[in-house]
Amino acid sequence: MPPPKITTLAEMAARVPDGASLALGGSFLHRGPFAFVRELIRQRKTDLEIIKQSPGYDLDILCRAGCVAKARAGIVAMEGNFGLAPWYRRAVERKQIVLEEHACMTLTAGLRAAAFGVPFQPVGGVHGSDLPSLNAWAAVKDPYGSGQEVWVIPAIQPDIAVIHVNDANELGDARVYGTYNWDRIMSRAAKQVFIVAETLAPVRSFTDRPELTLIPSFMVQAVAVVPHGAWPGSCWPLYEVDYPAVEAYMDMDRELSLHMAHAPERQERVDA
Amino acid sequence: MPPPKITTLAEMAARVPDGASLALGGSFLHRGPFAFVRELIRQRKTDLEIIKQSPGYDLDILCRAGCVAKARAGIVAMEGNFGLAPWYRRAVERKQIVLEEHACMTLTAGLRAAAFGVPFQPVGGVHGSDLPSLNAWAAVKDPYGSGQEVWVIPAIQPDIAVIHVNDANELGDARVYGTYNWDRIMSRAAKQVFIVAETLAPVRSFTDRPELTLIPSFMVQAVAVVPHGAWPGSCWPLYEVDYPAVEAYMDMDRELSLHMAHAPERQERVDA
Amino acid sequence: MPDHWSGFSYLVTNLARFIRPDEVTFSGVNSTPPMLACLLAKRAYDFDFVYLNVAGGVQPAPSTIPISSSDPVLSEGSTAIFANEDFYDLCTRGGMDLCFLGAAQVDGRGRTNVSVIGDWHNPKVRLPGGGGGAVMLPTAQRAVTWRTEHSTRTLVETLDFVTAAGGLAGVVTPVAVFVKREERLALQSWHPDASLDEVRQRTGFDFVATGAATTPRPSVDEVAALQALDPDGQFERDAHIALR
Amino acid sequence: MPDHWSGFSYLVTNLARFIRPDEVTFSGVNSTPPMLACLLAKRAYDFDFVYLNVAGGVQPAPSTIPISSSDPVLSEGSTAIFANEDFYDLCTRGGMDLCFLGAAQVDGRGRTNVSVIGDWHNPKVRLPGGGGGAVMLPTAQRAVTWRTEHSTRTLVETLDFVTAAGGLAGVVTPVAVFVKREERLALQSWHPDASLDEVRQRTGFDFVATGAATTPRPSVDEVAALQALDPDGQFERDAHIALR
Repeated sequence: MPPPKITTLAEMAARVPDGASLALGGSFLHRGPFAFVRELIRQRKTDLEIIKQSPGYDLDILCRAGCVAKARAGIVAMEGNFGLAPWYRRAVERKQIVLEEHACMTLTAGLRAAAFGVPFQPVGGVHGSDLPSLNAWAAVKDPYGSGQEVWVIPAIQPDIAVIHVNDANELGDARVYGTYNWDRIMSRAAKQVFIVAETLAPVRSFTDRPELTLIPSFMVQAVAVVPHGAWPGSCWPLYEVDYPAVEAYMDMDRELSLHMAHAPERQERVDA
Repeated sequence: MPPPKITTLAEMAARVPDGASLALGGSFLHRGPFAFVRELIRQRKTDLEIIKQSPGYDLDILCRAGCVAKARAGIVAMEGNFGLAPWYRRAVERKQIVLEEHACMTLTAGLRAAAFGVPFQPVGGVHGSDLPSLNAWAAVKDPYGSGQEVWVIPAIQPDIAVIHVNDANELGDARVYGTYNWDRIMSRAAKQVFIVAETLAPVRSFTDRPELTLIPSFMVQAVAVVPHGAWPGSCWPLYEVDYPAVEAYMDMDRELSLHMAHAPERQERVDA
Repeated sequence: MPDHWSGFSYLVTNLARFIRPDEVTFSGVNSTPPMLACLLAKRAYDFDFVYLNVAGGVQPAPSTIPISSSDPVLSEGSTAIFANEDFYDLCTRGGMDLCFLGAAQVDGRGRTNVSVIGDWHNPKVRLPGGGGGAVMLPTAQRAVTWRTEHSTRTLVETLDFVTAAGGLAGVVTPVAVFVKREERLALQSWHPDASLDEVRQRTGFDFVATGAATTPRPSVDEVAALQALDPDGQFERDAHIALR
Repeated sequence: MPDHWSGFSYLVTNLARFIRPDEVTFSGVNSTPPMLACLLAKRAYDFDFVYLNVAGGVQPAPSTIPISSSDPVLSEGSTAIFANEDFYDLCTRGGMDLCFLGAAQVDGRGRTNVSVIGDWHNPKVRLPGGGGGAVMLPTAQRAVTWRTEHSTRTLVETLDFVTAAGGLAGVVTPVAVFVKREERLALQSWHPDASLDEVRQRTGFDFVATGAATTPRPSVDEVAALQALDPDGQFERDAHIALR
């Protein structure tokens, strides 16, 4: 029998080596694996590569804590009315991290190449943009004579995709309500998949409606159950963005530890 | 307000011009748009191009009735214990139809190219096969220096994808229970999508669980409600393959009209 | 409101006016004005259109209007979840009629910069980055952007970086509406409280203004719809939009 | 049953013996023997493995054993639906450990023909066609096929058409088991009622037989599992498999 997959947030984060590349699920302030990200900070991880089409709080706080060496991202912002991600911005402007700037769909094309087992993936559009020369992307002429030239993106294979979901079960299956954002392709592209779940749901609820399962158990290496773990972001339909908490986080003069101390997974730990 | 999408099987089939390319959903004897296919025969369509990774009964009966000019397929068989598709086999051997032989995944790559809006799609494997030279497929060297060469498949855009589903609603949304086979990518690749549904379900049942919707309404041009329309195949979990009916169909000396007369959509028509 | 047309109302209303019957229209992340424009059009106009959004919504009926334009509440009431890969693929294969995309700088050819102020490798300001633009702007049938500030800093002769090319179909600011004409942005209309001269002075690129006139004031339905979406004016206050 | 080991039981049992603990194992369309082999392994062996099938099943517990190996009942009891694009992508990215694939002809290099007997353009027999092989055979970690007839028609020196290359890891017939060794098929074992000579005579390609011996008879658990899957012998009768 395979080893049980249910573990703690701490143990899960401990499995991330310094220098690992992590694809993070969700989008901006919604359904991000934020408790996991904070645990990486507590464990003082370094040199991480963060891969996400639309990071915000997660990439920002990791930059703030000095955990990041490289970001591969499409659009980085706090969103809502919060604008730019301040610590990420500072880290790029001060050249403390390397940025590989993508369009969301070029990053996805790279993930698709990895998921499909091919070295590169064509992507629509991009023509006229400065991004290809910035990233040394290649254009390939249609060998079938249409005359079209299409940009192709090299495969992007994260070491680990970390996905925050609504429900997981003890086998490792995971499902999401509302949009799954980019999580499907992340889970298929990465070498390993870690799941942070709001709820441990009965296996029976998955066999009753297997069509809802986004990530099947055999692709998942670890599951941690962390209620409210997407705080200060939302997890539909359970809770909304905690805007006051994000606003407090945005105060660059306020100690990070004050923010960290309010995290729900911290509270839980104390309870346990 | 857009025109209502609910129509009859006859009207839906009437919208298919001779010479159209049709992607047919399902696989072998399972959840195929078989009532629709029989209606094409009743309406004496000609010169159709059939696109399906694993056709069987559908392609066979269309060949039998002389409706097909070209097939683009991965694997063609009746399956179960019925072996080869006899009328398809005869049509190819007598050169009555043109076959573009694919692996299931090369056909899918062509559909992906169309769905992704790119002229070609790389596909894993294929190396050493005679299929590329047969189809004049091109190999592209990885421009990123891995040394890998990958086969690329030109875009395949069907005129219409015809998908048999469990539930549709009056807006055109459609969902499937169990595997959706290749229907997702077919629905994204085709210019139009026609839905044949077992059941007209309340819109409310879709808004209650939108994650289950395979094909959203705005992509769908027409819906026909045809209970038991996948006969003699199965539609999970409603009914299984009607093996005696398939066995009777396989008797090449038996008139096709006898088979057609047993079709449930025929019965329904008489009732209506 | 017609007597004093706020920049916020001007922006949202004129974005909504790009929406056409039966078309597939998309609003994305970091895009509160187009989100409101889509919701306004649903309420104010007597035609239907397919409203897709970045939260996976397909013709949603959200119970509340979120601060974040990617909030999952925007898929509430939807009959399907059309996730990110789905709407991007729809766009690249030519099925997106109208796409609202953000921009920091816009040039006279309707190209956008959302990447950087200054040199990309030595940034003065690191901006959000590529996002949807580079792929969606050249592949959507029409792409429209907005700027909450109309100035020579935002509407520029030369972009610091070309994040996305392909030619915007429209640009809306608090005082003007530009549309694409012969591969350039041309002025379509200006705010009744502004003037052609003012728009020229505040715009960094040259533009044609043939046939341009003052923008038609918001209809009763448009005013009522925006009022319903922002009953206590919170969105308007948060947007911090001044005409000048 | 151990006293008279039928070709059907030999085939299913020896296909099952290719399955290894914890591996991801897949059975496809038109593949009744491997379907039964996977279900047999689940019952007979004291290890777990990930059973995926073409009906979207992930570790399913089907309530009945279907005639069609792509019947949706094979996803019953599954916790997920892993549809066709999903399992193909899994294979091409290297995540499929063991894949069962059909074949009409097999050559000594472990390549397969499922396309045609005769010339492709002037077929004597049009066969089902490409299917999974051309993509899965070269990309699965191991691919295994079977033939219900062991003859120089099916195990050939020269394929009429190379549908899939890449080298099978194993081939099972009613009388023999071949495995891959140095890019060729080598005989691993033969049916206790057959002989090395007989296998050589009935095989169209040359093969190495170093270390080959008679196949170990089915264990009590293997016999019981197959009996449970086919209690009235219907699958065995439908398969029409003769040793000679």
